[in-house]
Amino acid sequence: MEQEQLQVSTEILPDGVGVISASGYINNEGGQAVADAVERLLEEGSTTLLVDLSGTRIINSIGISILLEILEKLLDASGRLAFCNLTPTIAKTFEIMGLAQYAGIYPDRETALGALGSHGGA
Amino acid sequence: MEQEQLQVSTEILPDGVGVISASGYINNEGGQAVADAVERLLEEGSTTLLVDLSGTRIINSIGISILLEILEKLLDASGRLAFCNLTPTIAKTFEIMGLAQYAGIYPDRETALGALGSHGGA
Amino acid sequence: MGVELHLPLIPDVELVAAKAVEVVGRDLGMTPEDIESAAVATVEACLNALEHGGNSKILVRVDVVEVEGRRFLQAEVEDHGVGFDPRAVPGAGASRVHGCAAKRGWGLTLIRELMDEVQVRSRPGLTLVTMRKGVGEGR
Amino acid sequence: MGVELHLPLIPDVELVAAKAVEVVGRDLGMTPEDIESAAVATVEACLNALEHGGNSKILVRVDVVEVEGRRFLQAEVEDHGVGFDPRAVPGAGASRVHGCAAKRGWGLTLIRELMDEVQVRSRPGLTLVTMRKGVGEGR
Ligand SMILES: Nc1ncnc2c1ncn2[C@@H]1O[C@H](COP(=O)(O)OP(=O)(O)O)[C@@H](O)[C@H]1O
Ligand SMILES: Nc1ncnc2c1ncn2[C@@H]1O[C@H](COP(=O)(O)OP(=O)(O)O)[C@@H](O)[C@H]1O
Repeated sequence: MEQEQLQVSTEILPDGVGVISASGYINNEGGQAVADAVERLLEEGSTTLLVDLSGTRIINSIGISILLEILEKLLDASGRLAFCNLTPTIAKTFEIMGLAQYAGIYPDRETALGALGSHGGA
Repeated sequence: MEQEQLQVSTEILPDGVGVISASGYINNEGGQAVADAVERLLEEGSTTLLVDLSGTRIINSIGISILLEILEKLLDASGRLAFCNLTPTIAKTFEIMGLAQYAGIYPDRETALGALGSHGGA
Repeated sequence: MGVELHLPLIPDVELVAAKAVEVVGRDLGMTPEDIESAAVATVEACLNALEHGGNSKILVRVDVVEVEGRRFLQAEVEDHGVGFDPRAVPGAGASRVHGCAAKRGWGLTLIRELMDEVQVRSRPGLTLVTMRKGVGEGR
Repeated sequence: MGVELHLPLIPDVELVAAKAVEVVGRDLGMTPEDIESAAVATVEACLNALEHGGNSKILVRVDVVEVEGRRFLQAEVEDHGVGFDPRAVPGAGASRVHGCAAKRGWGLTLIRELMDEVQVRSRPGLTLVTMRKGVGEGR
């Protein structure tokens, strides 16, 4: 049932990395909700961000386009964006749409945080 | 997407209460999967059981009938069964079908375990 | 401008109808609880139609209707099976776990309890269950 | 004996089609990954049809077909809008985030990448996108 309604939560880890957990349908509203969370974390000074998509099974190209836009904005602010817990289909979509070129894609949160940390966190 | 495929996991708490977490569609297969988990815990000696339905949003009367059967079996073995984290609609269905007469219904896991413990655990 | 579904007898196909109820209900701004009630009732009606509908597909329509100034989500489930006499179906009574427990026969009872208005019309070859849930009202 | 859906333009109605693909794919024993790919492709086709289909409902059919001894899940999405010339649509190229990034125009590209066989037929008043995903084969 309501499981496809997007739920977004954010936290800033002790090392300054901002983590956004999003589950549900990433359509235009869903993509916008993630983008809003990115903006909020940016305003709070977090420029290294991880989006955890466990719980997201279905997406559309409009939602992913919005993620591309926010990625562009983050890169302009010299920030970094990574994703983790993508289903194979979502990972493939990120590849096709070029998101994977500019954002790290990691299997899980630990791997992602390790990689983000080792290359210099916030 | 696949979120409606039933997932069942079980654990036996230190005080002997068996906890079954089930999420997904409780249809005949889903109800049977819960019933099988109850049987397994019974065999392992756990007669006080809690079924946590967080993650379950949709059910049908066949699935609930199977829960009624397993409840009967558990009562015959002098066991006890409780449920927690039901949506209002599922709680209502349990009322209508009479499951709520023989099994405790609790808002969350803590409340349920408190109630089960205070009336004598395993 | 509602949703119309033609569903064959395959496992879990009733979830397609549940999803249609969810999407329409959300568009109407119904509460999650009311949407879930309407979805579960629709699932039950689909299961009956699939079980008794013979080999032909069942038809599900999910619409918004206005009756006497009040708006409802309306789900209709139609099958083309042998039909039955709705008045002859005993309401599943208070369940008794021990003894002659009513383990089946809950579908129509649940539908009536979960929806605000229910109408069952049936004759050989055409059974139509019409269910309505009010928009913007709790129960 | 496939699923047939008539969907009006309401938010998220494409999820009803995704659910139909999921139910049929599970019945065929497809892998979760293949089911998801087919569902996302179907969602994209529905979004195009809903966007360009004018005011009439779109039609979605999800079936099993056998072509040269191989079984496929087939999703067809039909709309009755102005139509377009599929050959005139430039494939969305390698995305460039900076500069003239292709932020839209990914629908047909995704459909082609996620499915095994895709056919787009369109004339004013009838656009039909036919997509197939092989059963029992990874990609
Ligand atoms: N669509 C239908 N076509 C024919 N008979 C039906 C239909 N729906 C219900 N019935 C009859 O009414 C009885 C009660 O239905 P219901 O309350 O849904 O319980 P259940 O289906 O669990 O037995 C069924 O056993 C069946 O005989
Ligand atoms: N069903 C359709 N009816 C009419 N035109 C369509 C249809 N599907 C696609 N098109 C045309 O093809 C273009 C590219 O479609 P697509 O690759 O899905 O990208 P997007 O829809 O994101 O622009 C659309 O902008 C539209 O002009």
